Amino acid sequence: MDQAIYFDYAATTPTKKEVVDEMLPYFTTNFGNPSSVYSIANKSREAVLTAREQIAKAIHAKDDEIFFTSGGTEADNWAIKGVAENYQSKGKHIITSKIEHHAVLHTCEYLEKQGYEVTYLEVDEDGLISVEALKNAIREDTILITIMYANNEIGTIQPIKEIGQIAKENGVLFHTDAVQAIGTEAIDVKEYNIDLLSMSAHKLYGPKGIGALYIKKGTKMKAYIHGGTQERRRRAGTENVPAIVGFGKAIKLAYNNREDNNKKLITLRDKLISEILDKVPYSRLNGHQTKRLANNVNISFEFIEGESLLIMLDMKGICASSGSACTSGSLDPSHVLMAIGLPHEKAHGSLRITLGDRNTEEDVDYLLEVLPDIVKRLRDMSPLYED
Amino acid sequence: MDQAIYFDYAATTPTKKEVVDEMLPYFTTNFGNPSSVYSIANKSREAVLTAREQIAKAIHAKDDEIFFTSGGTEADNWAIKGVAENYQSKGKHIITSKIEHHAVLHTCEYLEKQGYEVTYLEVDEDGLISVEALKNAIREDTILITIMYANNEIGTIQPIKEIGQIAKENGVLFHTDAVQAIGTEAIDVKEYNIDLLSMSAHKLYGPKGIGALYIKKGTKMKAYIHGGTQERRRRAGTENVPAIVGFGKAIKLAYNNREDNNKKLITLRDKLISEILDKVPYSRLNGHQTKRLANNVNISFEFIEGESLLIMLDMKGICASSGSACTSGSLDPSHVLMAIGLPHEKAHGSLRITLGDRNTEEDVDYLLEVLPDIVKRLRDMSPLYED
Amino acid sequence: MYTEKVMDHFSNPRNMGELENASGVGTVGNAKCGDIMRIFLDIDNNIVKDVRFKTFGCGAAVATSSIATELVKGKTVEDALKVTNKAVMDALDGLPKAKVHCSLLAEEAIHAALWDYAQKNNIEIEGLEPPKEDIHEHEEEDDE
Amino acid sequence: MYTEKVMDHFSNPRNMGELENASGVGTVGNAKCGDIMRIFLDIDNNIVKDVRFKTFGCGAAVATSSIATELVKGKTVEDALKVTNKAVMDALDGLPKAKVHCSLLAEEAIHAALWDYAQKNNIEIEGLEPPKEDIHEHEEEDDE
Ligand SMILES: Cc1ncc(COP(=O)(O)O)c(C=O)c1O
Ligand SMILES: Cc1ncc(COP(=O)(O)O)c(C=O)c1O
Ligand code: FES
Ligand code: FES
Repeated sequence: MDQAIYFDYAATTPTKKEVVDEMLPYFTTNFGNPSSVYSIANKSREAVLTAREQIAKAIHAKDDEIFFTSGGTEADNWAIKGVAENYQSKGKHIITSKIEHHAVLHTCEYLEKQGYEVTYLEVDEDGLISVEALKNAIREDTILITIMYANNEIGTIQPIKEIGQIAKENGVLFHTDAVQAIGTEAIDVKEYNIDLLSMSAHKLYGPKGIGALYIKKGTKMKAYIHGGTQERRRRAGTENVPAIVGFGKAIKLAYNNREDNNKKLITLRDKLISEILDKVPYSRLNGHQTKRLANNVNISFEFIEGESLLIMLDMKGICASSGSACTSGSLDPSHVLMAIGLPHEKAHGSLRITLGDRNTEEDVDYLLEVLPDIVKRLRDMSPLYED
Repeated sequence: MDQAIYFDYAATTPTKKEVVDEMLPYFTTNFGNPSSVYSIANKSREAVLTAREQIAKAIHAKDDEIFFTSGGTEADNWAIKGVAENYQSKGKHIITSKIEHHAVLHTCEYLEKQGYEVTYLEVDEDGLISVEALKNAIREDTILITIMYANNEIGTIQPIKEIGQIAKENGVLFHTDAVQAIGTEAIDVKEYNIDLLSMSAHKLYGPKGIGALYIKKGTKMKAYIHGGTQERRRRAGTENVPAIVGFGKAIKLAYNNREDNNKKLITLRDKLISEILDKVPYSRLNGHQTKRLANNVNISFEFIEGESLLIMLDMKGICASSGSACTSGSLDPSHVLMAIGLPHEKAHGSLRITLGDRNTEEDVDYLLEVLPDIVKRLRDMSPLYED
Repeated sequence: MYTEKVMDHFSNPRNMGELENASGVGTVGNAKCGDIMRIFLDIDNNIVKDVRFKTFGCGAAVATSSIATELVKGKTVEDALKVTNKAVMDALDGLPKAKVHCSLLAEEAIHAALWDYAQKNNIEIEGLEPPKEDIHEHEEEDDE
Repeated sequence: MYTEKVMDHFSNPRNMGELENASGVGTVGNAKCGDIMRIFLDIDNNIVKDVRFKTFGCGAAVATSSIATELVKGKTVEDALKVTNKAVMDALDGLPKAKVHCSLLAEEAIHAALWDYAQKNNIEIEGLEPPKEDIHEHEEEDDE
């Protein structure tokens, strides 16, 4: 990616070189189908076992609680539709939040059309759900609570342990979309009473197109994608061995160096936040100040529009993202920013900077240098801004 | 894969070196999320466009009729469940055959539990469906015919053009699982009146974990996996860019050299078939003699069991596959071999050899040299064999 | 994503700003994405002598505003009225499909400014309709 | 997939073949996978003097037959009866989970041969039950 400074690690990460190296033999040499009988397929089989172990270990699960999927989206779809289908005799009520990823929200909306009822919990101005409101939302026929671990736009981390506790006390299953949390957060599915947890490799320097669903032993979950007997009959389709290997390696690397990595990220993050708020008037931080992913900065600039901001940053060689409607191509700006109470125009003018392993202090300084001028230029152009 | 001779290309293929080389930059350099605004993501976006074109061209479809999936299994699931869901107001009857891949069969069985009715057409001893029987099976409420292009076990190629014609005349949608046919067969979705077609890259020297569903323009097909707006809102999830690139490259290579490749494969195939039948008593060819995939050999040996045969071949450095129940871990031997009328024990003793680009005439000669002895040894061990 | 022309007008917008005593000012908004465009016209002797814009919106919105000001400048009121979103897009060598509506914003902002001019001067401009509340194209249906 | 021991017994099966005038012959089949195992016993003075097997089945089935013949050879009838599928598996250093039922085939084939011997000689062997029609373990449920 040449000279550009990449500040969009929440969108996707480059696959680490060590990870690619680990994957390569499984394309051309150890390419066998793990279901095959002959001994050369042992290598594929063992590689899948190793990756499963690495992933299980990272979240304190057992190996046979990890099921590979094609990514975070499929994991979310499977978790939610799977519980809906397998527990419908108990009830048809699901609780989620207004700030979930679309993989969760659109799945819930789909289920509403199938006759399920969904409660979308509000969040406060920091993006936190209320544990009290959650308790009150639970009914006789509630079968699932699905609340994301950490938000992909504003980085807010939910009180997962409390939610798990409430779910357990009420005999309701708890699914969490941990796609953004995995790799930087310490996750313990047993301690937190998590029944289902979605992951995606490409957010933690692993390859795209591979993810996993943790399914706690004892959970009734049939296959969502039907066919062969792979993944102990729960996820059909020839195993994506190279990607699985890459996922395992990536998650291992992430957790081996988690604390050091986080320390660096948090330093850069906090510098960015305080200096941007300082240098740019009419700006505000979105998301919780401290209950926040180590790599997430999300700031709204009044009077300007996100896509224009992104293009100007791009012209300066900076890659970032926004919650603007123009960027998303959808009718409304980010549902997350709206849910934390931002009015339409402010949601429009948001900038998300997500940090990663290639970022340096110089990158941050450079951004801090160019950003205020760009905001000023766009404000000069804006009919909303009168100074 | 060291010295072993790989004869199981229908299970999976090695990814071609040229294909891996084409994929590599998209892991580490052009790793951007195609949905991003900044210009460095253009490369990912364009790469996906190019691959889509390459795949569309191979089957004579339009670019915007190609939707990427995580493989053949997902494509089959989506095609069948998608039609079921989107056309249920028209009817709930589906026609398929008894020899489909489990990705189709188990999806149909799932739908039966949801209140759909499925007709499973018989096949004759060569594995061909009867076009007459198909016509007779169509009812007022039939919404879908799903018949595979070519069978993965016995290689029989169905009369796709006639089926497409019948589907069209009766206003019924036609889906075909072309996972095994793609790469060696000349496919024209327009000429054959195909509405939906499933593909998988790892069967044609592309990577695992990527496939596609061709959806004819005008077909009502909503998303099966819900979430983001990728694939024109029909398949959510961050695009697996490297794999998509590999798929495009692989299909292009396959169709550029199709006729030469096939000529070579057919020569080896026919030599294997005639010499095995010649050298080994009590053996028979499964599948049609001529309406057969260029690379498929499937032979039953009476009195012996497939897994034992595979292990003995493996000890001689030969990788092949079988329709034995012991191999599949399921209750019954191959449903395909049973459907063409093989009794239980004969189905058990089947050997599938599927040829590919690394195979030479020497490989074939070596197999022909070791196979008869192995069969003899196992027969000597068998309580069913009395000579 | 955008053509060079779009990028040029986005990075060096022409006629950006305001006109103090404009003959007509038009502001339009687009419910689809919450964007706003304002055009200032200075009309003398039925000729658009000067023009300025302010825009809150995407790259395409900025570029269409900019090129639209160039297209109307020097034209008679009647000719300015004929600057369609199609003309704006052509002048920019095209826009991505998802951004067609932004060019409509430009067409409508010009119309709104002309309408304001007509109202202020109590004249009627043939073919000019009162500005719409909300500018958006007919959505293309997801093909089914 | 298989242990070295399994592979050894599979590639060099011990006591493969038939016994012409066997004291007892037992044939069992397994509906689960359609496999067949036949054991021939030569019993003299309550001691298993000789033993042979023939098997139509997977690698595990061949290996369990082979090791089972080794395990019963030289034993008294009573001790031969105590050769369980567990003993067979242990002697092979284990079997994959999906192949446990193959070892049951071996246990039951020995029992069936002993039963045949008992019937022919009109004796009763304590603890020996008539052979089952179809040998299979209690299926482990897909965990839900
Ligand atoms: C005919 C057929 N359909 C579907 C599939 C499933 O494809 P995939 O393994 O890519 O999911 C296969 C191969 O496994 C196949 O041979
Ligand atoms: C919170 C969250 N959930 C789910 C997803 C979907 O993951 P994937 O793109 O791997 O399907 C993403 C990222 O796109 C995400 O950020
Ligand atoms: S102004 Fe919002 S998309 Fe163009
Ligand atoms: S004998 Fe069939 S699986 Fe062992």
